[in-house]
Amino acid sequence: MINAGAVVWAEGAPVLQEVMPATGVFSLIWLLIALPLFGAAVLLLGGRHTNKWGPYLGVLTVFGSAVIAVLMLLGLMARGAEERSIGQSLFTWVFAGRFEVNMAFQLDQLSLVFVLLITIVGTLIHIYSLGYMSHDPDKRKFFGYLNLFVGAMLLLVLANNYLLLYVGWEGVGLASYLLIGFWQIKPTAAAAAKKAFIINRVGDVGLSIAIMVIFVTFGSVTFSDVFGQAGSANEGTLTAIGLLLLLAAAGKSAQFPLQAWLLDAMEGPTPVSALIHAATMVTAGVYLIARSNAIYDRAVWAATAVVVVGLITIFMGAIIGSAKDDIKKSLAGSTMSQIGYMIMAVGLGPIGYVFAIFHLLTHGVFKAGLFLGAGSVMHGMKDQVNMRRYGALRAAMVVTFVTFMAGYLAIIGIPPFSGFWSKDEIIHAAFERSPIIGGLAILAAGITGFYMTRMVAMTFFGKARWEDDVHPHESPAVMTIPLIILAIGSTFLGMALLFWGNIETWLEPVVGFATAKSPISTTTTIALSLAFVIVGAVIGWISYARREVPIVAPRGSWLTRAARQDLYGDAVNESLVVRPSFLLSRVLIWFDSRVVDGIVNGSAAIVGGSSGRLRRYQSGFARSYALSMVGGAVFVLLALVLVRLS
Amino acid sequence: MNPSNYVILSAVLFTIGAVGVLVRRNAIIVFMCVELMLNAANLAFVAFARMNGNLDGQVVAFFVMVVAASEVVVGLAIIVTIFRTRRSASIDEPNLLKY
Amino acid sequence: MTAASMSVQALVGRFATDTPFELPVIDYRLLMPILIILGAGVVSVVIEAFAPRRARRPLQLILVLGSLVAAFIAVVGLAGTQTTTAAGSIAVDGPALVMQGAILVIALLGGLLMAERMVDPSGDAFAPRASALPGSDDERQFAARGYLQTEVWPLFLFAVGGMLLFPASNDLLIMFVALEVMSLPLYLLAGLARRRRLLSQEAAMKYFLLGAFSSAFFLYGAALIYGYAGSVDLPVIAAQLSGKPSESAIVLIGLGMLLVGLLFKIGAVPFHQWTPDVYQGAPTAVTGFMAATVKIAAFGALFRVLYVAFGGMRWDWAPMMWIVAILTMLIGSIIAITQTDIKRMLAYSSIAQAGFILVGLIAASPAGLAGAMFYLIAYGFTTIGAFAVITMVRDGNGEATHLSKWAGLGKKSPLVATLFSVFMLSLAGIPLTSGFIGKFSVFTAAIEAGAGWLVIVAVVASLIAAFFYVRVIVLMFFSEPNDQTATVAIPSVFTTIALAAAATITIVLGIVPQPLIELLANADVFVR
Amino acid sequence: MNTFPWLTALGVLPLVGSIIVALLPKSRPSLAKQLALLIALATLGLTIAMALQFDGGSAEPFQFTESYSWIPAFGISYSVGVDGIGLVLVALAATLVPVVILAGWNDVEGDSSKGSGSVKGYFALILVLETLMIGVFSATDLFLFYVFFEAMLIPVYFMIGRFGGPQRAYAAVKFLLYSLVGGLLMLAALIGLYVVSANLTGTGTFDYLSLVGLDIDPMTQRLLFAGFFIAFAIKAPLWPFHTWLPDAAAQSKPGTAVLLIGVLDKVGTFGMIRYCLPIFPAASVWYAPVIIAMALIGIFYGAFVALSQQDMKRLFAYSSMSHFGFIALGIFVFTTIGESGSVVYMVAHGLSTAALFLTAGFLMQRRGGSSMLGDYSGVNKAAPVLAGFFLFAALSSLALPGLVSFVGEFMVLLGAFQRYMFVGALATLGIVITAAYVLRVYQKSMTGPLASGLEGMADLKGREIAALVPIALLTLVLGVFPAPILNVINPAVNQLMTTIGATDPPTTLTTSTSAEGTLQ
Amino acid sequence: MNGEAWVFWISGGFAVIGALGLVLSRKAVHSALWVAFTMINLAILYVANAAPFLGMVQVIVYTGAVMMLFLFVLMVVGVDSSDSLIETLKGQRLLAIVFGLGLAGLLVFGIGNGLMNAGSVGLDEANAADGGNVQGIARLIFTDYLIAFEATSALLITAALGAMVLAHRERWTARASQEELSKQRFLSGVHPGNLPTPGVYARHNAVDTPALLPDGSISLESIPRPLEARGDIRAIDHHEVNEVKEIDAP
Repeated sequence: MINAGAVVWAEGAPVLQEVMPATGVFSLIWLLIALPLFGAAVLLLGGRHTNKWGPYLGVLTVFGSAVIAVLMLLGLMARGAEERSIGQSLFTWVFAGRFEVNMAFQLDQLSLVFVLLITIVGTLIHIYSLGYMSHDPDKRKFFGYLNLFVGAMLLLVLANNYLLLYVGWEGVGLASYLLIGFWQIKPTAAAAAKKAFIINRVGDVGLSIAIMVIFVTFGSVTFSDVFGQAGSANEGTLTAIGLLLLLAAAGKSAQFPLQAWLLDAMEGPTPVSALIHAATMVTAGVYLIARSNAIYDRAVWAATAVVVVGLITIFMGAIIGSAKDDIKKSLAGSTMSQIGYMIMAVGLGPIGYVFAIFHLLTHGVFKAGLFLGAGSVMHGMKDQVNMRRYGALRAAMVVTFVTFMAGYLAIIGIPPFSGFWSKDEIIHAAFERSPIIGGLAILAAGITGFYMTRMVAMTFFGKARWEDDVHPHESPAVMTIPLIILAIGSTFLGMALLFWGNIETWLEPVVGFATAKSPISTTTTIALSLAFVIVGAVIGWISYARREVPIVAPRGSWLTRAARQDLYGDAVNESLVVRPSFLLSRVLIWFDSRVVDGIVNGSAAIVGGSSGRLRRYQSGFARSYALSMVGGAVFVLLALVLVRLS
Repeated sequence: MNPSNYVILSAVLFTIGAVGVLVRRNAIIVFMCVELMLNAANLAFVAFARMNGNLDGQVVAFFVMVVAASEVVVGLAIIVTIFRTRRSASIDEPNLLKY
Repeated sequence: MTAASMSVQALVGRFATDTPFELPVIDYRLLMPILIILGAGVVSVVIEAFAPRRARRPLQLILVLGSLVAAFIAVVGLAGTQTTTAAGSIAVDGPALVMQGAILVIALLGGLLMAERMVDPSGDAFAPRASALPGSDDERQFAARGYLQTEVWPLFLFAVGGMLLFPASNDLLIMFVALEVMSLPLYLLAGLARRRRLLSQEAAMKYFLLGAFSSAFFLYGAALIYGYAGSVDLPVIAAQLSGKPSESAIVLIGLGMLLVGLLFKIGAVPFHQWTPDVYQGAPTAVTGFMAATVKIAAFGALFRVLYVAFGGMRWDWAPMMWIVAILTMLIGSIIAITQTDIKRMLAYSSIAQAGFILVGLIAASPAGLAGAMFYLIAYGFTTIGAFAVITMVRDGNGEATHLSKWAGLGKKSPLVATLFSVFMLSLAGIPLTSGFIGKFSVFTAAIEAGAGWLVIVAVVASLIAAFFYVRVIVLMFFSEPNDQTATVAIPSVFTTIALAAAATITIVLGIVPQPLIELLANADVFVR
Repeated sequence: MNTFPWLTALGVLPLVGSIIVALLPKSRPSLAKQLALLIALATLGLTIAMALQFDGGSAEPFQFTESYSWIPAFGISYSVGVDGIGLVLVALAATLVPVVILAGWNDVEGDSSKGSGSVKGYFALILVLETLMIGVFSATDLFLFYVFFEAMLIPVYFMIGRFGGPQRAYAAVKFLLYSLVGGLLMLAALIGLYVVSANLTGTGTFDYLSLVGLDIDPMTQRLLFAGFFIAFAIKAPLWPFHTWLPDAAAQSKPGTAVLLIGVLDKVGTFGMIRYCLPIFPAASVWYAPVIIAMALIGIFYGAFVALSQQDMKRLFAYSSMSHFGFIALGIFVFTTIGESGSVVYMVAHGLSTAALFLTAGFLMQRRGGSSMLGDYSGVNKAAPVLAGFFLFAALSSLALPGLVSFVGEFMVLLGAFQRYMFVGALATLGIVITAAYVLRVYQKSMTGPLASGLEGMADLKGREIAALVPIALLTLVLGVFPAPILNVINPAVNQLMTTIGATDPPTTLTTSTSAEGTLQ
Repeated sequence: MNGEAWVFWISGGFAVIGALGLVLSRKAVHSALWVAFTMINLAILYVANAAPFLGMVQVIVYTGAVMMLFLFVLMVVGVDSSDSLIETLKGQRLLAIVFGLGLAGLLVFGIGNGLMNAGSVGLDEANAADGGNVQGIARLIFTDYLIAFEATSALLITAALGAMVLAHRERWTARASQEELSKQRFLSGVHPGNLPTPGVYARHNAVDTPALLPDGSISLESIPRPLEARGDIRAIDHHEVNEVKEIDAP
């Protein structure tokens, strides 16, 4: 079906860049990470004293990083294309035998775009949170965690080796855990947080083992060493590494089969969903695969697996997004689906990397906008998340509505909104690989049109289905300004990156680039996808804007019901993993106390019991003592004689 | 006459004495059985002295008699003490110390 | 020249026909320790006979302690001697002197314990008049008037004299006589307890009857060996064994019977059953004294018999001793676990300890001998210390030997409980105590001799044994005192010195064992 | 090198302190505490001073060596000295003791009404234990090591038995007997080794460096190895020799548990790395498959038992068992990374155990000592600082990257993977279950609505925070910058690898042949 | 069979019979006599074995002294005390016989194996060396076995001491003299003489009939206490008393 073997990717692969020493503004790479971490440390350790100014410190530190990032962007742009990979090594971190890992960073074109995304979107979301969380008593902690997240995420993308990347990787997982469970008093939130962490750990196992394979194979885990030698490794090893990294990516990016945590993760505050579970952290998987392009380019089967996982997730996310009534969960489904696109794209090789990153950036902006918009809606609706209780909000929240629409148009891919450019490129590239992949991608784009329209229709159009005590109102400026900025981004970022920023050439030295030789032309792709999107949108509009939306959800088809159950992801986990584990645990507890300890206590009891029996022979009768002496004498004599005879 | 017959005889007497210790309950009889065993040993010593052609065995037997005499004194004193306390010379009766 | 000696000369002259009657050359200096003690015993009897009642106790104490010290000095003076005397019947060699020295020091501590009269408000550890019927009016009268049975002192001295002679005896006759000289006073002493006299008398009777029974075996064995070798001299026996290989069965049977007698004295399974009853019934001071010293003396004799006379037959007796050692270690340890009386528990423990020492014996090497001697000394001091503590732990009815009365003692009297714990840990063989070095030395010798599996068994047995030692500590420290808990009587200087010495030696030998090890290493060869 | 007897001074200081503390009048419990803390801190200071003198690049196998003849008859000497491995473990002990004293400030006091042991007794025992711990890690004479190894049992035995939960006597006896099983087997093996050395060299010795490199025949090696290893496996504890640990941990005071699991049990793994491997290299290789299997079973067994365990202290005990599986795994794969990782893991585990048990102890103290998970919920609401430290401890326990436990765990796994891919990969799966049970504890106790009975629960006080902060700080700093310990551990590990004649497997790219490095 | 064989078989047989008698007699005295019999036979065997001195000592020390001691003690304990021959310890007798046979078997095997072919040197030479059996023994006792000889003195002292400690029944109070006893008796206030005998009348002669005092009342002291306690005192028939008085009247 998908003919992987036929593809030859040698062309378009990047030539390894020489790493330049960090000078000038680039010597501040460490500060990028340290600033937010410093903020986190102050906020988390400072206690109540920082309640007042702490959140602002949080914003400032992230903003500071953003400023440095922008300065670095300017610095990189000022350099020649071959001088844009900059390394900074602080000290040797872990070392033993041949194993040596430095606390070292690598700033290149790929990391920089991530740094920019993280710091800028991060700043916006921090600002937004000032308003969103203004009444929360634990606001300080929230900002501390957010800062921790930003720091960890920056570490993830700036690390120059896999092990340090792993630190960021789990660091963001920790931040995600803390933030999902921010309202710990709700047992659901705490459970969701734990679930996210544990499922992520499964992915982390993949990353761990991948690092081990890499070390065993290449003798180093530093990117430059690994990629430099990737050509001489055999394909089997590379495939193994690729698949393991895919497992890691699937965990972090909520891809099939480790997708189940993302929907529950919506228990966290909305800015968290926007920053972590939409814009940045969940795209770490894409970064990982894109970063490891040197491996995937030589491990075609691994790349194919990436494509398949991506495709499956695109549809799972889309289907779930179409069925959820909870606005955040619907958006989460959409996120899964969109990341599925990116994952699929990075699986396509040099024709896809750039566009995956491109889509990642645009998606980061518009999905953040959408989430923040949803947060704004919730803010005005007394934290109601059920879209069946919304409707006709466009008048009550004008700014939110307008900005949300920008995001909407971007995600469904209407030109010239940014999502159009990025998604379309991916679909186009997919066709080069296989018409089936391309076709499926286009079909999914149609579903995107449907569910996003459904969301918009249920939220902003139709009749008001509000609860009685709800008085929708627009959010304060501190929340709307980020919305506006993100809306602008949703609108123009695609064009800006593509036409002004030349993203292909920018990224090419890192991930390589090859123009897709699609069997169908670009125009055809655009036309087809637009057609599907519009059909989807129309169906959505008809079903949810024209028709009355029942407050209580109808039973729906089996697919709807399955989608509401997250396509039974939890049920599968529960019956295949969780319940057997706890059963095993209980069996082992029994085994430990009865069998293992039983043997110990049993042997003690045997000794004690034989003591009780043996002492009865000490009967107190002198004659029986004499008898045992005579018996002993017979024994002694016999033993002596027998030994002599033998 | 092979002197080893005496030794066999002594073995028989020794064994009878030993069995007597095991089966009799009267402490005095038990003690007499022990004396019989000592006598058996003496017989063996005397017989061996003759076989070996030196007098050491006879000397030993002589000493054994002395030792046995002292032992008898001490033993009977103990038995009498017990008897006075318990009005019984059975060695099964003092049976408080056990297990 | 006195008239008496003249007449002796005359007698000798009349009987001497062909060969002149030559008196043997006896170097009395070599016999000095034994002679001092036995002589003191005789003086002690004279004191009993002629000194006024009030003066007896102080005189006896001075005599006993003085003679023990003097004898010890004499032993020290003999250090390095390696010879026989009295026509070869007494060996004065390293092992003998070491054992004699140890016996004397421990006997000194035992004597101090026996002299104690503070812990029991009614007097010392012994019946005021042993001949008075238990519970009779006479007995009460004697007790009320504070009468003391000072005859225990000559008995004690004779017992010590026998013990000194036992490990030094170089022929089977001396050994037999020494055995009896050692045992007879002990049979008597065992029956003289002030309290629980029925138990005490029962102990004496059992000890006596079984002891006499075992010495009959010893004697018959000696007879057979004499029959084989034509001599009771140990070196002669050894020479004969290497000289004529025929007639072996009689030697085997003789050796076996001999061993029955000796194994009985050390309390090896299956000849051990007297031990718990006697240890429990005898006055605690006597138990402590004899548990420590009899074991040393009897092991000395056992070593001498097996090494000097039957060293060449090692491959005959070793397998049997393996089995005896294993049974002794295991059965002693196992039965001790369920004991509820502390003295009885220590009795079974002493059985187990005998098993461990047998491990050293089986090594059949100088190292084994040295190790076993170390073990014996360590065990001796630890044991007498433990029994010293028992004499002090009392309730209204005298010594509180039931374990339940020891519950919470650690809270009530931490110092005494700690001392007792030290003794228990030493017996269990925990490092930094003498017991550990003892086990270590013995096991080392055994492994060197290729008895690794025996050591494994010994290790298992030590583990089982550790359980009941530790149980006492648990009881003392980890339970709360209740109204059943015994109290610790404040002892006089006698017990205090004994206890302090025992504890000090237990710890010092655990931490700086080198001097003693060195001493033993220079004294690990029997004279032949 | 200077000639100051660092290690002896280090050992004597707490010993003298304990005697002074024990002699203080019973009526002045707070004086005893203050003095104990002072001495512990002084010891720590001395340790730091010594550690600064340590020369990581020295070619000498041991530094700060002292040697005095002790029992020459058996070739026994009082010889001490540390290599990097010993140094970090001595430092660990010296660090945890003041922490435990500070944390256990009031642990014993509350019980004195119930007639338990005295306050000064507890602190005196801790100091005695410190002496023995320092001794056991710095002995370079096997006999001396054994003496410390066994003598350590006594203070711990009393610490469990006199100051603990209702079943403490049972737990103490179980602990002691279990340890004695191992100790006595080791004694037999130790003597065997001595005899072997006597046979091979003419004079028996217990000197470590003389015993290393003896050409012992393989069968003997196996026997002796077994004796040592079982002792260490019980102490560590490895599956299936572990059942004393849950009881001991559950019945003892948190401070006791910290010293027991955090430091004392390290003697087991330390012993494997210091004694089993270099002295019996052939036997180590021969047994390695069995031990690795035991370690793997232990990793999962402990983790799974912890997964639905209701008693927190037992849970932590089982989690430790799982962690010890990792440490043993690292040791028996014979790779530089694995060995180094194991040592780092030991330090890390000491710190994380301390954090876990102390925090849990503070928590339990606030609810009448109950350790049942079901009694707690929503603590975060009432005591956020406590919850924060608890979470930190939990994360340290699950080896979050950035913390020192991660460095250790990853190195162990990498070392294992380097030698046996399948084993390394399988063991890596353990990190998922670890996360599951650790977070389950946190979720059950700290999140959700506040459990009834916990209203008005006090948050951590200054003293308690002061006890926890150093641990947390060390965990974090060494996680980010482990060089201070790696710098001293690595030379020792390299020496070890040379001694046992093992080489790391080469990277697959550089050789076309078998990826197995040599073990002999 | 030569003379010695006759002696051996007769005396040896008697010795065994005596030994069996010791073990099998119910009465302790019989056992003692049996063992004495055995010892005398052993003495004969000693003499037959060229140990005339020992034979004499055997008779004097053992049969004469030791056995007499036994008999004395038997008197103390009770001459006719006899064991019931029913065994109370389970399996004791069976095991005793089994072990006894085993022991005997091993001894006989060992001796037989070792000695059957051994010749006998005889003591003629040894005796001759010192001029006789007694001289020879004496020489050995005072030379080779001097220390043993000295040590036995300790044994004898111990024995004497032990007997004294245990059996010498010291009394707290000195035994009172007859004078003291009679004084004590009269001073105690108790009726010093015999108690009145029960009433002995012509028609009745029974212990339950009280004696009559001169005043005609009855003397309670004249009847045994238990009867009094039981109330089994025969009532006085005053009619009969009067009758007797009449008869008695002058």
